[in-house]
Amino acid sequence: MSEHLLILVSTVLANNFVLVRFLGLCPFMGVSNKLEGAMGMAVATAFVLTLSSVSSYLVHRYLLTPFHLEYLSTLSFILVIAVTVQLTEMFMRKSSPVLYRVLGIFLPLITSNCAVLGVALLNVQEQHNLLQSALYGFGAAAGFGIVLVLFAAMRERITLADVPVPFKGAPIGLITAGMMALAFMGFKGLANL
Amino acid sequence: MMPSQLKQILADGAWRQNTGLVVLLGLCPLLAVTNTLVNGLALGLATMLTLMVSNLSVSLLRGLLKPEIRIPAFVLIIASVVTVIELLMHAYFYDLYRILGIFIPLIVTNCAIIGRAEAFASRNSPLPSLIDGFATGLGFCIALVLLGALRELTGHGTLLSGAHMLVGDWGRSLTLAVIPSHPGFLLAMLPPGAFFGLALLIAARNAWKARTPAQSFTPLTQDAHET
Amino acid sequence: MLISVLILSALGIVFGLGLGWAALRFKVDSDPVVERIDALLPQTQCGQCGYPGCRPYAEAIAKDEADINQCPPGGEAGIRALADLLGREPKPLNPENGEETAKTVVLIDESRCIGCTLCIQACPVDAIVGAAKLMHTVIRSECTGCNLCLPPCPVDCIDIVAAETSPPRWQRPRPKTARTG
Amino acid sequence: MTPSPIDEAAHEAGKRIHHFHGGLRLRHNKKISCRDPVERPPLPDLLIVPLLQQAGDIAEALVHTGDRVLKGQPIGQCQPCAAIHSPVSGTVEAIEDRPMSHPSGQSGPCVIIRPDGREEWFKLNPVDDWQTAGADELITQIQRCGIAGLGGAVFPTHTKMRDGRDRHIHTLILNGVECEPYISCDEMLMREQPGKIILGARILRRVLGAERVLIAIEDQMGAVQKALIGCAEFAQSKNISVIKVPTIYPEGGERQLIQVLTGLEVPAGGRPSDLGLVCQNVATAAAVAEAVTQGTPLIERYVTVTGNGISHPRNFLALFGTPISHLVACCGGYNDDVARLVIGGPMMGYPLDTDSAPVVKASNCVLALSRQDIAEPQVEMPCIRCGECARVCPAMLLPQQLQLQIRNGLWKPAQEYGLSACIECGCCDLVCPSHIPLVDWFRYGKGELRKRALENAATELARKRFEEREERLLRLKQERAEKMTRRKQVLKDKTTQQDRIQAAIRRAENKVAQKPDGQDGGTADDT
Amino acid sequence: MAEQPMTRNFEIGGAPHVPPQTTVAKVMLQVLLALVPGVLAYTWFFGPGILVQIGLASVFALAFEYLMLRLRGRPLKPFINDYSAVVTAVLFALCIPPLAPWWVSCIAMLFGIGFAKHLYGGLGQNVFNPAMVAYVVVLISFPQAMTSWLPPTALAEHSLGLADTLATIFTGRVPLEGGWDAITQATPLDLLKTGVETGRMVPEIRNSPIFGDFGGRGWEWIANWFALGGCFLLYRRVISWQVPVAVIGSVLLLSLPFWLADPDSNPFPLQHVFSGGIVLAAFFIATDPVSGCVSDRGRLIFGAGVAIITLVIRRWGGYPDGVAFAVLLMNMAAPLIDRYTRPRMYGE
Amino acid sequence: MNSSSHPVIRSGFLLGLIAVLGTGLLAGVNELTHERILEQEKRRVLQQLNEIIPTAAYNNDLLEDRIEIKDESFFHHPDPVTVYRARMDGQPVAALMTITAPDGYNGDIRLLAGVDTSGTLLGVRVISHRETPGLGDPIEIEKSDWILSFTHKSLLNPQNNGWAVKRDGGEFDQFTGATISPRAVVKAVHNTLLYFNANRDLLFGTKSTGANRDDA
Ligand SMILES: Cc1cc2nc3c(=O)[nH]c(=O)nc-3n(C[C@H](O)[C@H](O)[C@H](O)COP(=O)(O)O)c2cc1C
Ligand SMILES: Cc1cc2nc3c(=O)[nH]c(=O)nc-3n(C[C@H](O)[C@H](O)[C@H](O)COP(=O)(O)O)c2cc1C
Ligand SMILES: Cc1cc2nc3c(=O)[nH]c(=O)nc-3n(C[C@H](O)[C@H](O)[C@H](O)COP(=O)(O)O)c2cc1C
Ligand SMILES: Cc1cc2nc3c(=O)[nH]c(=O)nc-3n(C[C@H](O)[C@H](O)[C@H](O)CO)c2cc1C
Ligand code: SF4
Ligand code: SF4
Ligand code: SF4
Ligand code: SF4
Ligand code: FES
Repeated sequence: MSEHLLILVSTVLANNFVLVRFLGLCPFMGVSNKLEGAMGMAVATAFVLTLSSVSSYLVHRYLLTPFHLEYLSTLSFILVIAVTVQLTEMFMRKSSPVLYRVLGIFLPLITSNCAVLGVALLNVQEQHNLLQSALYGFGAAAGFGIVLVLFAAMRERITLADVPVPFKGAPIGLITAGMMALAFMGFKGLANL
Repeated sequence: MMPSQLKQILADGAWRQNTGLVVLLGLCPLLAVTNTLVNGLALGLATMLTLMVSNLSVSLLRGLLKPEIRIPAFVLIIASVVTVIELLMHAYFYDLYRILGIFIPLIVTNCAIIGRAEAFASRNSPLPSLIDGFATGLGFCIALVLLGALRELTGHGTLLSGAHMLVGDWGRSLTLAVIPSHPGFLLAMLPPGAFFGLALLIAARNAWKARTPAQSFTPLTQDAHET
Repeated sequence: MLISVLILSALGIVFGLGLGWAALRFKVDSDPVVERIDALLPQTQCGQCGYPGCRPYAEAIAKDEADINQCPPGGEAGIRALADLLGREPKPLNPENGEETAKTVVLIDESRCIGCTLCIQACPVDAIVGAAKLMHTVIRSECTGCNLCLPPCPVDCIDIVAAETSPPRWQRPRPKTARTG
Repeated sequence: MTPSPIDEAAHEAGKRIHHFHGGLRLRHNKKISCRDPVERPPLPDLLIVPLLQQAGDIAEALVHTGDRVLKGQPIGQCQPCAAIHSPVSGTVEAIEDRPMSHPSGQSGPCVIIRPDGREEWFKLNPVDDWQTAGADELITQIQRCGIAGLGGAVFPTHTKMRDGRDRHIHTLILNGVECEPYISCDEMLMREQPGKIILGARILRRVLGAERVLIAIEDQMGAVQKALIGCAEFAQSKNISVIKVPTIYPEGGERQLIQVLTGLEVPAGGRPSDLGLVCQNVATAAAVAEAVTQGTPLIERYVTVTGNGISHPRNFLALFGTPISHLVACCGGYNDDVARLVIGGPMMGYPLDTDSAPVVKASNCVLALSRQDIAEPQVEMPCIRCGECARVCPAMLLPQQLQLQIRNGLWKPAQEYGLSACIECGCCDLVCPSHIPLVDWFRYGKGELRKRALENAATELARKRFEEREERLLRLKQERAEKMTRRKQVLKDKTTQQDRIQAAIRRAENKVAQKPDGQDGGTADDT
Repeated sequence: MAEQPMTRNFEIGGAPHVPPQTTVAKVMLQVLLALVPGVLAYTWFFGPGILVQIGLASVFALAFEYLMLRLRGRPLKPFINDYSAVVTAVLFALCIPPLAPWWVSCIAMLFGIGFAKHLYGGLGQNVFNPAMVAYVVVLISFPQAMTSWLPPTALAEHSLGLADTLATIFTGRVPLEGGWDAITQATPLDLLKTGVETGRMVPEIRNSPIFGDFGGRGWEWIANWFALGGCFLLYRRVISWQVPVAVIGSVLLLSLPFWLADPDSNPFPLQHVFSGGIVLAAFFIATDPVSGCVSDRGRLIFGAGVAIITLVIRRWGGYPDGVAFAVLLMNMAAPLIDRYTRPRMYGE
Repeated sequence: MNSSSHPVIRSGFLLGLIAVLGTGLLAGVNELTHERILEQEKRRVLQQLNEIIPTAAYNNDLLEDRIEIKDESFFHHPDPVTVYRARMDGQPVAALMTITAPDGYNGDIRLLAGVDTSGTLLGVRVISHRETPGLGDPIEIEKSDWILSFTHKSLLNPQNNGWAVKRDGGEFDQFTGATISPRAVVKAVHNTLLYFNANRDLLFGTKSTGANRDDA
């Protein structure tokens, strides 16, 4: 139990995927201009991430390991992910075009949100079992989502501020992200209760 | 293809549309592995190689790909290329392999690569695609190296430390202590430092660009006019 | 070696089939965005955007055929609204389409009007009334100031006048504060 | 209406004193202008009667240059708003644009009358017995006499009454609070003419079919309460109570006053009548009394002339059109250090750039402030989000956020933050440590909203008519097609004409597309 | 106009036509005033070091303020004179060890004023609390300098005079035999953390002489004086009650059950309040209007958040005290909180 | 979907094709690099071991001659300890153990300690740790040579109570502002020696359990 809690605490706070592990930064910077968009992205990613984390685990455990094909993991993982994303995209495009508009080019780019592949690979590295993989994937997504939404809210306030011209846009966004990372340093050590 | 077009592609990829500093794709490796110049350079080269190969093959296959499987196909190609590179590094640059760790396979998801495949390779003939791959990779490399240098300098006061992992033992002599007896500034090594560093680089680029007149839309706040 | 090839190609084929199926299953129908874009356009119907009216322009934007900075009557505010809706960066008005000007309406100098009905034909919003051979007048409240009626008029009896700003319509100015920060 | 808790609370009005959010205790400064009794100033040698005196449109003049007018004769009318009458008998010198004490500071059409000093009245027709007269008759009388709210908004009273009559009104609130510093005209009125106020109150009550009248006054107005109650008892009129409310600005605000008296809030976007209440200023009531019983139209009002810039502050009963300079002269002129001339109170009043402007229905106070009274132009700092503004805002808004949205032209958020609910009381502005001209921003913002509303209406109309036209053309085409099958001959010239038209349109589009401002020039030449 | 010879013209200005009641500078000065008692107590218990640090920090803060204003081309006078930079500097100085070397303040203020404040547009527009950014930056960059604390002078076998203090701060070397190890000592929170982690009992740890009745000896009194200053701010309505109440209240409420459950490995609630930065934060730091929440409900949430995160970090995290991080983390959340705690408007 | 009758089949086929090509390529490269990669892995572990015991000092295959032991009573840590046994012509020379110090400031500190048959330390190295950079990390050889102070120490040198940091009255330095990390290391090493003393024979006696080689 506590071990599972630990996985969540670690992925969400102590080793937050975006701010500490440096995974999934492109959507983090790209979809954070509007709070609504950010929320949409957070949800979509959470869905894809958990799903692909599990499915890639299954592929690895029951297809690759038995035949000693670990060297194919990257290839097969990314394939699994790409398909998951693609299905999600088509589905969303059909079901809620508005959200689709907001997320724009970023939905297909969830594929290349390295957090997704990162989770799959780390699952292997840390030798997680099925439940752990699911938790890990979900935790990563939760960490990503929370940070993304907070970030978006902050950016909405910052766009109204008198930021020095060279820093307008991306730079001040990165500075803010840096400050967030600074704050998250406080969680260091939480993971090893 | 005519040289003017060539220059166009090169300039765009390497600087004007620099993935790291302008388009802001491939941020993760850019921030994660750049605590020293050499690490940055190594990943940069790997990425460049991937870009060229993937662009080439995508543009070769571009005729056959239906929209709904385009992305998966790209990804497959890129993934194969990356894995090859990964295996090779594992075998021949073992130390680097261990330092760059998970970020080598993660080249697959470097948005820049798929972005180029989508935007350029799938619409152009092989040669330009190859060059575009090179240019973009170069641009990314530049970003990585700049940031790596900045962080290593402020963090340790050195440059090129660990070059031996790239070029063999004689590389140890390359390490130069720019600021001797640098007390060490941890922040530059830690995640916040990475973000700050990149922010400063981009801001510097903007400032530099602003000096050369270019039309830029005064941002949303109307106060910009008053101030 | 052989196994690996088999397995991965199996994966590939399965996924491919799945995707192809999904592609058919979830085919997207018409784009609702046109409505929302059109709602943001000023409906002056002046055609300065290069399209015969606001709605065609809206459709063009939705199809990514036209840029968002081609509507002078909409002006900067309009562009900003569009950029917001479409999640793009705002950009300056394209000078080729003209520049943002204060809202105007037109007046027909009734002494000179010969009642040729040409302006009536030209007006996209039926803001001109009058019958053949009788002098025409512009319904001020309905004129959008698109000026399409000017060129056809054979006797140039149509003048442009500013929309009125007398005290009841008076609009408080934006505070001119020495903004410091 | 089934009695809901709300109704009951509303019926409880005045039983208990509640309090409203925010507000400020300001220095009163009323005594200086209350020392001597109110009198009429001598006739000025010219009266300037603006044709725009209230919310609404410019009235159209009913007289022409050179006409002779009688006192109380209608000289301006406009449909939605209140009529305008001549304050004196005399001749119309001119009808021209003059400074007309409007917040815009702009000049506007005014009727310039030279009084002949004979004070001949226009034929007045009072309502012979208001106690038996029907509500409609009374309302038309009020309308004919051009009564408008004298408490600030100068909103046509008959409109309010009509609406009130159609709703279920149980309580009439007379607003004698006069919460702004310096102003004392309502207080003097209540001292000197309590009878008229009570009479007006009873008339209005009858019009509205209300049960009760509450007259709200500030707790610092001692004598007034007795006087009013006295008159009420003399008139043997039940259910008229005079209620003292604590002196907190802006308690005179309609919505705040209602909250103080009932503990209820007027629903956002709604009106007092939604609670079964109607609020009128005491002066309005007095004016109604005169209008109904004597038939005299609204041609004069109590005006406070005060401030440290005036050598001898006092109250006048001034005719509309009297130049402010004239009133000031009657107070012994300005002091040397006078710096600013304000119409209304220091909090909400608007400044005038010249004192040649006249007294109008809205001008309850002429305030001449000296250097040290007003703020020397402050350098504005950015908002530090200290929250003072929110603490004092009687409308419970977040002025800091509001200001930010307006500044950046984010109109939708501005509305969500309640821009239209701002009563422009100025409390936030006063307490802001960063000296942000908040009220100016809000007034500007409100204007923008109004403009946008108009524009949107126009846009919608245009869209509608455009689409209608499109399908009309389509229809025509089809009909023509049918005809074509039948009669070739007719077809020919029709199409040729059609071609000509199409060509014209195309020409137009090209022309416009190429040189957008070309045609202005083109027309400029031959106009 | 012949008829009215003596008309006269006036300049106009926006309503209200009344001089403003206060200024930003006055607000900040009140904050500084409220800090005085706490600072004096600090000096009393730990020697003159803190005064030197305050001086240093203020100088650097103003220097960077000036520099950034110049670079941004903004008017100098109004902003240099608003004292907000000084407030930042003082609050930062109160967080660092009294003997921290001089360059710590310099780097800290570069990040606090230069980055956290002016890159966001300067006064009033910063999302993060400049003082806390400054502190955290140096804490993670120079852990050694930032963890060498002094014991209260009462306990120190040899305490430093002003001269020695200056020497230490500017040379980085302690002019005594034994050097740093001789004069520094782990703070009460350090002892608690390391002690509990090595399985010792809280009461046992508290036997150490540096513990007083609640918090550390000395520390707890300083906290009291800060609280006094805070009450002054409350009385002057510079700060609203929500934040302090939320912070201290939540600390008490949340630490109580732990203490009841297992008093041996969890400190007494009041001890939590009186040790570390809680009181200072409750009255002066979490109340920063700029980086905090706007609405009253928002402020309650903000305060509670600070308390919770602080306790979590103290109990499970890698740092002995987490106030600074807690404040920054809540700064992060503030815009979102604001969005969902907009107060009810009149008639809504 | 402008495509003809069977877009589904077609796309499936295409993906399959690409997958096949890719896999073929990979399989090939894998074949080529497989050997060398294993080599590299081995070399790395050996390098670490040889920092403590010079290649000249032994002539058996360290990586093969290896056992796993568990003994919480000594090591206060659940993780098994891997012991590499160095032998010269079959004669035991030294045992190199990967031990874990559980009580670092930020958690586990993994160490490699080499003890010769006489019970004297050949040397100690830190394999991995999470101590605070700048405070606790001088325990690494890269940051300072504090770790070398263990070389040639044994249970008797120093005496029992000397096995502690100076602040606790022992012989080993602590770092300014950081006592926990050194304390943890000293304790762990001491335990190792105690364990070694207690079951020396067991350590060298049993034959190598070649069992789980693949977690080398
Ligand atoms: C039918 C009706 C419509 C009204 N419309 C308005 C209006 O559009 N604007 C307005 O300021 N007051 C309007 N009022 C009057 C307000 O209720 C309020 O009495 C008036 O604004 C004066 O209040 P104030 O001086 O506090 O602004 C209306 C009243 C009635 C009965
Ligand atoms: C901030 C504010 C203060 C006001 N103060 C007074 C006041 O002191 N006395 C008053 O009669 N009306 C005052 N008003 C106008 C009242 O809100 C209300 O419009 C008026 O009493 C309606 O009566 P009327 O239509 O007869 O003017 C104030 C309005 C506002 C917005
Ligand atoms: C942020 C922070 C990180 C620390 N990291 C370590 C560490 O990694 N190793 C260590 O031994 N002490 C570390 N300490 C110091 C301990 O908290 C404690 O002060 C010290 O080890 C107690 O021993 P002392 O007697 O040297 O002060 C750290 C302190 C702080 C505030
Ligand atoms: C009550 C109050 C508390 C403040 N607290 C802080 C603080 O904790 N840190 C800080 O840098 N500035 C503080 N300031 C000063 C100022 O608000 C701060 O520098 C702004 O963030 C500058 O934009 C405070 C000001 C006030 C009025
Ligand atoms: S330019 Fe603007 S207003 Fe004119 S037609 Fe095009 S969209 Fe409509
Ligand atoms: S009247 Fe002329 S300007 Fe006005 S809408 Fe019609 S065509 Fe356009
Ligand atoms: S009072 Fe002024 S500074 Fe304070 S919050 Fe309101 S607007 Fe901002
Ligand atoms: S002016 Fe508007 S915002 Fe300001 S206090 Fe008055 S009501 Fe509130
Ligand atoms: S590189 Fe990680 S998300 Fe783009």
